[in-house]
Amino acid sequence: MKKLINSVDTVVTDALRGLAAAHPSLRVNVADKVVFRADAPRPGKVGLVSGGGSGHEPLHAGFVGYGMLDAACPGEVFTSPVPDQLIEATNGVDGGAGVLHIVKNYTGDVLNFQMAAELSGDEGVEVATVLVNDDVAVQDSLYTAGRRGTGATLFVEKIAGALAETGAPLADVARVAREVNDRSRSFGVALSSVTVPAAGKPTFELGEGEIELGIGIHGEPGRTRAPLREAREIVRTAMDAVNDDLPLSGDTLVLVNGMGGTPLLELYIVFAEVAAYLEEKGATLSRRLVGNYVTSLDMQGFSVTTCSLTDELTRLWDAPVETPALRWGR
Amino acid sequence: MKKLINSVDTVVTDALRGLAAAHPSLRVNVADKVVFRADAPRPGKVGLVSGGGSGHEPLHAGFVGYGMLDAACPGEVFTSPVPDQLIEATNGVDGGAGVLHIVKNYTGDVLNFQMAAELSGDEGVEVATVLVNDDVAVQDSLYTAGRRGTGATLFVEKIAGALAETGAPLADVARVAREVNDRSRSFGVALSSVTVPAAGKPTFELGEGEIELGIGIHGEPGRTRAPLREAREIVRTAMDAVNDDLPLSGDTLVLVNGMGGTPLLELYIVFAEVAAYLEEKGATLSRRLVGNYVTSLDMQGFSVTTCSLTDELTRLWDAPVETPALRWGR
Amino acid sequence: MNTQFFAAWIEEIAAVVSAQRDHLTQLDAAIGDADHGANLDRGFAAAREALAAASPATPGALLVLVGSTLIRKVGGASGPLYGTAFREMGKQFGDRPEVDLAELGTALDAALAGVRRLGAAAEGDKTMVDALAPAARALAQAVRDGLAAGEALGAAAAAAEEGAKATVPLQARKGRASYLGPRSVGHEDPGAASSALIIGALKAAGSR
Amino acid sequence: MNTQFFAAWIEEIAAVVSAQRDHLTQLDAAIGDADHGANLDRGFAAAREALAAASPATPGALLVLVGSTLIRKVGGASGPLYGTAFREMGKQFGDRPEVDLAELGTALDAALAGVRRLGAAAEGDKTMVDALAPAARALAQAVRDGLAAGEALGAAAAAAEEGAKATVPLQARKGRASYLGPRSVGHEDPGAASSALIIGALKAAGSR
Ligand SMILES: Nc1ncnc2c1ncn2[C@@H]1O[C@H](COP(=O)(O)OP(=O)(O)O)[C@@H](O)[C@H]1O
Ligand SMILES: Nc1ncnc2c1ncn2[C@@H]1O[C@H](COP(=O)(O)OP(=O)(O)O)[C@@H](O)[C@H]1O
Ligand SMILES: [Mg+2]
Ligand SMILES: [Mg+2]
Ligand SMILES: [Mg+2]
Ligand SMILES: [Mg+2]
Repeated sequence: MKKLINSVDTVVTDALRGLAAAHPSLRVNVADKVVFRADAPRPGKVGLVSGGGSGHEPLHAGFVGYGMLDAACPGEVFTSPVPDQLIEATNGVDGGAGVLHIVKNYTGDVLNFQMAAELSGDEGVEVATVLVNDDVAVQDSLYTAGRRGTGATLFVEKIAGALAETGAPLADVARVAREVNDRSRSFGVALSSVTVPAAGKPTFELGEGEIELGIGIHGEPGRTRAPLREAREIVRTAMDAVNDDLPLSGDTLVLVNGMGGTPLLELYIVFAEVAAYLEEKGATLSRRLVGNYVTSLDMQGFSVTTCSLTDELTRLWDAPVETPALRWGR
Repeated sequence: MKKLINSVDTVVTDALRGLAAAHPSLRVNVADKVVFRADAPRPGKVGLVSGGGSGHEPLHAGFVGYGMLDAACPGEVFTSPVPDQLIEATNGVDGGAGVLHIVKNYTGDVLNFQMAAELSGDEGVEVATVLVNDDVAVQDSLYTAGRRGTGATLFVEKIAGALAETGAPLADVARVAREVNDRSRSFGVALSSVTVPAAGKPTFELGEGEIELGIGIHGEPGRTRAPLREAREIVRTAMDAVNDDLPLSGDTLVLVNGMGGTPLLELYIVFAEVAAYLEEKGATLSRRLVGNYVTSLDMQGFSVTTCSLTDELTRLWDAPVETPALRWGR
Repeated sequence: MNTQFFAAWIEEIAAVVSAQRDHLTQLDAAIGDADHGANLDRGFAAAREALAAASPATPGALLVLVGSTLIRKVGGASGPLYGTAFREMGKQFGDRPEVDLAELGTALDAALAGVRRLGAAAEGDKTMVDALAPAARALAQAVRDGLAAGEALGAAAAAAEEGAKATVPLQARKGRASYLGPRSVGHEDPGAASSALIIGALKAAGSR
Repeated sequence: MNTQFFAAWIEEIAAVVSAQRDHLTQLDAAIGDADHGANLDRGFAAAREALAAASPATPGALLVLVGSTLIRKVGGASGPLYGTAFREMGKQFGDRPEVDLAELGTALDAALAGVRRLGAAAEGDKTMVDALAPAARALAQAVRDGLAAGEALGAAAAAAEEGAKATVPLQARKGRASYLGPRSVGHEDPGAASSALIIGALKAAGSR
């Protein structure tokens, strides 16, 4: 395993020291692993808290700031944060208008957020929760833990964050967050596995000519293995999965997301094919994002996430945002 | 070789189609491989043109826009652009105030830009050239092609672009560009080689416990091979090389740049050590950037670039910029 | 079984989890995200430290502290689940200074109930429940049969071990492994494997 | 040597560069950036196409067109350098319909001068100059010695080949390989190797 780290045990805290040094707009509690907006809590504003295992950077800490999250809780690598972190974040961003928990649908995340919400609730903070579960590679049935939360998390955080910034009440912010999730779908593809620092070797092995289809963001193997093909064909497989689940039409927001080890050059190649697919389906590529946003350590591959926009969602997407990883309008 | 591409021959043009679809603020001539600001040429404004081999994304096309470049010319992967591209770009951005060529110091880039400058000059466009040569790993002597241009290119493009946006004359823009370069130093480290699509296999082989010190951005092997160590030690080696060449002091702008295959998590770990090194030397970490900006395809590793700031340079760095890869203030 | 017994149990768990850390992580790598060994190692090391610092006076207080520490330190799915399990056991013991085998059996039932309430997993879903449930049944049976402590704990350990192995042919319906669908078949569930280690450690603690 | 001869030369170069593409790229991978084979293959394929489209009437026009095409299509260091070399040769020929061996020698000198003016490389710097310069000298000597065309071109080819091989022990002082410092020693320069192929193709064109 070759990584730029000091030790396997200090990966997350060392990175948080770097995050703090890099972004004066953040207040980072390195020891407790909570990242706040420097100006949190904002009186009267609904607080947005998200969190999850580390290894998905810039998610979530890179989305803390004006118009997006008020706090993020990074867990150990690929391990959801513990309730203590979430409680400190929740209580620390409550400006009296309540707090929205944005939770990716993984058993660990769900359970830890649930415990924190109960305990913060006991302390008088009003907490609402939105579950993000956009990954169509997983069947949402009684026989699975339900669909995973992946790329749509960014959409939910951005759009709910923009609404919260206007002073909207918790119920509204939670409603729009759920609406974004409901209108979003994702599918991921890996060209290589991931190496978790504490594990020291790749989580799975892929042959030179193989890819994994329907992967998540934790280096879990996907649903099926397939031969490596042209980008165009791989994109078609991914987009068909998305489109079969929620047919593409109208104004669409698209994220082509790198898994961490794939160069931007290749992401643009993928994006060209995604744009062509949308055109073929008669949908409008109305807003877009290409880059490494919801990553899986050093995994090579990409995911594509679509969101069917309404006028309200478009307006909120376009609203100013100022975070380390997403910034426009100020 | 595993890459998200359609074919080895169409890598650059396929990516340019994606770039065009992703960024309506750009006007992309896919066939000729020239990327313009949609509103180029701007009458009375000095035009900024840069270019170089592809494979370093977002450099340069990702830096085309308000407050930075007016056009970029991506060559084939790791191959400098040809004069035709550069002439089309130069003539296309000339708003009557002349054009600045920002050229990374590689024989190929220098020769092709030189030919273009001569031909555009024949056509009546005033062209000035700034050579970027910040890489301290290469001795700048009669016995080398001189120092390579790496991370400082971003600083030069941002700061000269900001000055050009104010309507400053070509001589001033060229002067500030040279000043930025003179005040900047870089050093790069690789944990893995790079695979050029047309070559189909890694350019060099590194053992499991080895790193390359003093690498450039084209997958060239570095000056020396060394054992893998803690991030802290690797950063010290890199920073010592920088500091020996131009002692760190005063307000400093720092870029910790990923080579394309290194996760942001690790870049933040590196950044923490760089910040600690600056503090140790008594220099002030006054502005900073952490991320994948001047990459080398899928190479794992990082480079660090420092620039000793003046008040003027700080002001120009802070000025609004609106490009696909760098954006603030609007 | 007194406070010392349960302290020894936690010592045994910490030791075996640390020794089996890579094995648990590798099981998790096959059908999960390669962190189960690191998670539990971190958690039980923290539990040992917490016990050393607080020296709880009763089995109940000790187990509640262990459970809370796991919840605070582990994260992931297993943190809240195991944390709740230990807390429920502890709460079941109340402030009794010593407990007998039957009380241990009841406490194990409570632990299992806590895990099932939180995780909503049924037996056969390929989770830690597949090791914990047979262990609880075996212990209850041993109590009914009037077995001695050593034998009873041995029966529970064997049942947990067997339950864990029996997850191999199952398709996961809960947790991260469920994402794999049919590809989860053929691998032992990491949480069931760690549950077998934890129950096995009871027996080891008893024979100290 | 007439227009047809030089057209055959370009055909030969395109064929050999295409066949040796991977070899040239591997040489460049060792001390450069692994694109030399792709660069020249792209360039000479384009040159063939340009010739087919334009059918230039004289050797001079043909070589100027080849040089311009290389400059327009290759990029990198080798594009302008080889492009200039061919353009200088062509300009040296003017509009003569046919040239003799002495004139070819003078043109090769002009090509070399163009490369040296642009790249500022001396012999021994481990560049294409290390193959081109001995080739030019060998051809001049052959002319002075009154050798027949076949022998003369053979001598030039042998000198280029030898010059290329002689770059192996050198430390690079120009181009990308110079970044490697002493680590550039022990590898053949890719540009010198391609120059040897190009000069070698002259001989092959002559014996068509
Ligand atoms: N809903 C559930 N009910 C019971 N046990 C579960 C459930 N979900 C997961 N588990 C157990 O947790 C184990 C995984 O733990 P761990 O790897 O530490 O957490 P994570 O899955 O969050 O990475 C699984 O092997 C399984 O035994
Ligand atoms: N200054 C120079 N003068 C002469 N030849 C040079 C010079 N610099 C580089 N070369 C030649 O160019 C070759 C590399 O060409 P190529 O790989 O196509 O370009 P690049 O180095 O830009 O990738 C080198 O092997 C060397 O022979
Ligand atoms: Mg986990
Ligand atoms: Mg090159
Ligand atoms: Mg796990
Ligand atoms: Mg090259």
